[in-house]
Amino acid sequence: MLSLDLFLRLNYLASIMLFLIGLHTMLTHANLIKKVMGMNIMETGIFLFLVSIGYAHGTLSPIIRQSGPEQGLIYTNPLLAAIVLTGIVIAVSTTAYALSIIIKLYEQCGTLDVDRLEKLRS
Amino acid sequence: MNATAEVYSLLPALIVLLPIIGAIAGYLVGLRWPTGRDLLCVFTVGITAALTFTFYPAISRGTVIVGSVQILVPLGVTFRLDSLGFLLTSLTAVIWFLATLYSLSYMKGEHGVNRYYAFLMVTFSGAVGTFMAGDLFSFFLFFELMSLPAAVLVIHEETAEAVQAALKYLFMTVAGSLMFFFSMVATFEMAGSVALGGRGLIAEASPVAFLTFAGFVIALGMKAGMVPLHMWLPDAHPVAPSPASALLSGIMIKTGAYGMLRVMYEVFGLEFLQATGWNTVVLVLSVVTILLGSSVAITQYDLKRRLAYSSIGQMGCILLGMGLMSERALTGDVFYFFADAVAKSCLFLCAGVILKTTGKRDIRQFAGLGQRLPVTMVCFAVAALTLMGIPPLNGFVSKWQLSVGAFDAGMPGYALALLASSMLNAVYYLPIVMTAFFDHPTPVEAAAVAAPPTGGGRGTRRWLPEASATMLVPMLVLALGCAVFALSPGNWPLRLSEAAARVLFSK
Amino acid sequence: MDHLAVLLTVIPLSGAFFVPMFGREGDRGYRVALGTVLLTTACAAALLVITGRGQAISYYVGNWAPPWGIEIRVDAFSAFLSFSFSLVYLAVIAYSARDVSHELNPAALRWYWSLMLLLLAGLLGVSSAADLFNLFVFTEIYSLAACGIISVRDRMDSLEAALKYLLLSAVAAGCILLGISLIYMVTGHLNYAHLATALPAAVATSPRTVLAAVALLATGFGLKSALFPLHMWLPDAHSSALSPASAVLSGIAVKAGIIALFRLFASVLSASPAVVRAMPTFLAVLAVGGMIFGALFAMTQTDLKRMLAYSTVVQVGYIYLAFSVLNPVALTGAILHIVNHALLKGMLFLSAGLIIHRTGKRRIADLQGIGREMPLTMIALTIGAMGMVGIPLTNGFVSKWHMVLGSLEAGQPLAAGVILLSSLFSALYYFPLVIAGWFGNPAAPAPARPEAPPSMLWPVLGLGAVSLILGIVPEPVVNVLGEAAKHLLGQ
Amino acid sequence: MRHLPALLLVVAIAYVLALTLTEAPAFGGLDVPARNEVMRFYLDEELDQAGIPNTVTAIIFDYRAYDTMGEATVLFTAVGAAAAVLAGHAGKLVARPMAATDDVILRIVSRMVIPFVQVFGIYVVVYGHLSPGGGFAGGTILGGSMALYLFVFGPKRTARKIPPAWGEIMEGAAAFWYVLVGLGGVLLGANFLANAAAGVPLGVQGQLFSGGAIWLIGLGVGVKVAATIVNLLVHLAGET
Repeated sequence: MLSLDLFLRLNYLASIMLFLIGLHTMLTHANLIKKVMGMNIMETGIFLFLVSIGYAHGTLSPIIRQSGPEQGLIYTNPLLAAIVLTGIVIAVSTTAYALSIIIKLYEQCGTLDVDRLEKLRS
Repeated sequence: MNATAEVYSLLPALIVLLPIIGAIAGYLVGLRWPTGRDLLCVFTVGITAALTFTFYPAISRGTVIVGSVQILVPLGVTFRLDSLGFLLTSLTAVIWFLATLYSLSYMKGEHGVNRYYAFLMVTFSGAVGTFMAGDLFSFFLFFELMSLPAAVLVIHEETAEAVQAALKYLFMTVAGSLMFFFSMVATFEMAGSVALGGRGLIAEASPVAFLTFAGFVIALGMKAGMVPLHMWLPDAHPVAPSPASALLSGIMIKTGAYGMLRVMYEVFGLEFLQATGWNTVVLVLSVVTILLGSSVAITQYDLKRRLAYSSIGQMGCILLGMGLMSERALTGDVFYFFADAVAKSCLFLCAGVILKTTGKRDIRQFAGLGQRLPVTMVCFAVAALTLMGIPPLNGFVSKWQLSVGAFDAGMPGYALALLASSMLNAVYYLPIVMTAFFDHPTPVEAAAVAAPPTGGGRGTRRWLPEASATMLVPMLVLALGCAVFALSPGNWPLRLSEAAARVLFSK
Repeated sequence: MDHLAVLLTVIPLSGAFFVPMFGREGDRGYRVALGTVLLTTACAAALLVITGRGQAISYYVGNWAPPWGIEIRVDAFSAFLSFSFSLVYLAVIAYSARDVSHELNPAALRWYWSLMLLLLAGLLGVSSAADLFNLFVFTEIYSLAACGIISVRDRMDSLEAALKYLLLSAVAAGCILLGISLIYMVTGHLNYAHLATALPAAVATSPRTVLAAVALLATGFGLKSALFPLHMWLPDAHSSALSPASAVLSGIAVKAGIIALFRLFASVLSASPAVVRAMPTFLAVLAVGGMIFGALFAMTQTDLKRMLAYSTVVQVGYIYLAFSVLNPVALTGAILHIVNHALLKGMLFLSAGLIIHRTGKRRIADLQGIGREMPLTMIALTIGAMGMVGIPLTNGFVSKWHMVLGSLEAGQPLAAGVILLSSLFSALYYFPLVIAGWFGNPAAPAPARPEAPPSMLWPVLGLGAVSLILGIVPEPVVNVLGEAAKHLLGQ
Repeated sequence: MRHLPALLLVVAIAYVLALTLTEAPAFGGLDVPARNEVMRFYLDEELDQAGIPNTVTAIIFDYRAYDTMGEATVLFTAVGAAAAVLAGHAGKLVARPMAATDDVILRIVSRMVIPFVQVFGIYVVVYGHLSPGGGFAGGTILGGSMALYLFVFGPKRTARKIPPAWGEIMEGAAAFWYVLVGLGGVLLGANFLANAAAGVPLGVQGQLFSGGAIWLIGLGVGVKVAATIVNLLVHLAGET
């Protein structure tokens, strides 16, 4: 039963896997660049989840071809597309800022390794 | 069942406010003109003391003074002055006035005098406010206003020892105030009111009610130096300057006992405590306090430490008196507040003179002091005899009433504890007096007696240079206070104590 | 007048945009920032006057009614918080003018002003959001800006702390966004009011999803507000930032997560009984952990600012604990404590900044006798310490009174006991500092230094004065907050 | 040591989310709760209300324009924070400082390509309401063209073409443009960021100048995003 349910929700499963992989990468890898990559993977997982919620079988992208609903055309959920767009921009901003700190840290300390940074600090 | 008349007056608020204004003004004046500050302080405290006595006619008629100021958190400040409160307020004011007078010469040339006076006055405001508080909340406010600035008096010498003592004092005070806070809020939650002056706010015995009671006992017992919460006291009292020690030991620890009295009789109520038997907690702890405080005092050779432990022992007697739950015991108890405050402050002031003139703290070196400092040592002796309960001094009156009260209450065993207290007091006070008067003086002392320190006066008036008049007068007044009231026919403190006990029992 | 609701966030945003345009040279950035914060304070004050009478402003951005557009909701709760936050901000900005300019190079200084304003805009946006996704956007604005004002300081430990904070706050953002998408998946709504009506049905069909979403949201906002054990970023971040930045971060920024959770719980999640049962217990346990362990850590610190930072962990615990008893009186105390802590911790960090600015001393052990050199600073530090312990006549006492009374009223004496125990702990780490500062003997007699310049002192003392006034005459504020708390709990 | 707690945490979250999934609405269904009246309203009414065919753009720049303002602010914040971090950074320790390339083919081809890329970017910006695209996508393309210039001709020359101060001013100005458009709604007697409700003419559907304020906002966002990308890259490359 469980497996069948999960199979029907494969998209969700994949997105959650991505989320967890990203989270695990962020938490376990000592390399700062890898942490940032993990962060991006995590966020990608969430975006996949969001667009999966919005998708329905047999729908079109939400650019209205004809006026009115009676044409029988159905579209994906536009709200989620908008949310994902906003989310992506926020993710990009965070990444850019994180990378700039990393560059600066590398210049000052010559390492990208969290453990070595901890040691340098104390 | 007489209906007590109530008079609304904001004079109590003025009495509380005046010292604070005086403190600030004194601090500012003292930056430029120390003599002006001294005058201002004495004047302010004197005026305040005089103001408290204006209540006497009304109080002696059995009137209760009430007043309230709705400016403070979250219930407003209320005042309620009945005979018990009046007795302690006027006592506080007078002793404070004497101690301030005494400080004038004692603190001359010390560091931080400006700060000392400012905090002395703020503490004064807190102390009189505590005795005039009309509800638990105001009590708490003034209690804190007294306790926290008192830390500055404790730390005054700024030695490592003083800092340690002050920190200990502060932590215990804060812990105590948190317990009090909890109990106060719990009372408010259970009774919907924290007003004092009734027959009891809490009607039902419940675990929370017991927690509340325990919180009050811990918080107030801590202030009163009740064993096992006394450990801050022997450190804090001796390190302060002597006039401050006199106030700490003479007045401030009484606020704890006073709060306990109010809590037992007006928050929980007589019937409630008799029904639940929770007063046994207080009784048992007070007996332990008497025995332990007095016994440890014997082992101390630092004069001020011995006096501090003695305070613990005396507080045990006071706590015992209120736990007995009989009217006669309560009369004695209230009078005990008076007797102990007068005697103990006198003792500390004497200790201050000894310390100032001879630099001696160790009582084993007191031989010959009787000749060198005759007035001081006579005052010391009178006060010590009072605390031992020798008739016809104050201490005897109070101990007598307490013992009879113990029989009234059907608990004669506790009279034995009082007896033990008197005997132990004798054990640790008499040797001091004996050494001072009858031991052969050491060569140093003899020389000092023969040639009094310079600047004192002319060689003929041998005893006068032992201290200046502003130090001698307060001591003499207090020593007289120990004796006069018990002897005179119009013993108004005793009348007031009786009235207070009657009010607490008969309403 | 309803436009004020949106102007509350738009004014600081515009100020932030102005800085790179007009504030490029000299102290123009400072002037832009100060002017903006003054305007924001005025706006918040006006909102407080309007909402203080008990009516909330519901503002539809772009005239689109809620299920389709974004609603901004300013009630007494958010107006009061906005006003007090702007007030603290005013002091911090005024203080920054002298303290920051010599620490940063011109380019970083310019962006410092801009980031400070962005942080304020984000916080005000969070406190007035009534739409889940809008809440998320403003959360991100304030998080990024908060990291930004840590990292403007060109030092390795600041950079590392900022990066740690940034990555963890990205994890938090991930949790929040996932929680939002789960909620959207089962309800199809983002607006608070509509979510509240749709949620019971969603709980009936998919209870686990809702609970998981709530857990994710609580984790995310808990991480942002340093709820124990998610506080590990805070001590580094708050102690390594510039002092005025620490004041803002510790005093205000950590509260945004709490405010967001309060509002979410009050207007959305309380519609679901299962959540109402589970979430407060969960928060209470973590809060108690924070209060005890935070205090223990604070006691062992040797660095003044780290000690203050751990104290923030404790105070956040207070607020969550008082919130979790779900009683109007305790909630009043919690809201009041948000403000009190903002005032006090702001003042404490600024005083620490003054000491560091004048003497360069950061270690608690080096502060012996500092009160002799800098009496006014030490007075501020003392007021702050007393407020943290909750001595009567300070504002800390008022909030403690309400929190304890509320806990007892709700039949939770244990919560009251923990609050008091934690107050005692506060005394254990604040009082030695005060005593040493006034009465300690300095190791080396420092040359007599004058007190910091008045332009830096008055903001600190101003905050102290406001704290004391709030402690002595709390009635008006408590009345407003009491109504707000009842409203939040739907009573 | 950090592996085990992290793994435990991840497993815990995985468990919770897996439980959630078993009761989540099936993927791709037409009767899921999310496809409710809110979504239908957007799809049915948007063409009349906002007057543009691209529903996503309508939501971003009209229905939820306030979120998008926040989004632009996040970008602004990131640029500000990065600029502050990298202020005075000279690229000294980065292995090889970025410099102009000597490759002739690269230089000539970029010279030829960049104008076309920019024209395409502008197209995507201004036609964002009619076709897939919009301010964010178009702005990124515009920024990309300048990134190409930076990579090929080096930071020095880029700084001569676009002085860093300009980038920052543009950043602030474009973001403030958004606020101005929003305040326009207030001035016209409606709410902040109001479009048709404030009486902004929507124009003819399907035309370039249609959708009222949407078009104005889109333009501002395009400039904003382009400026952001240039600023970020210039700062990351190191100041000259």
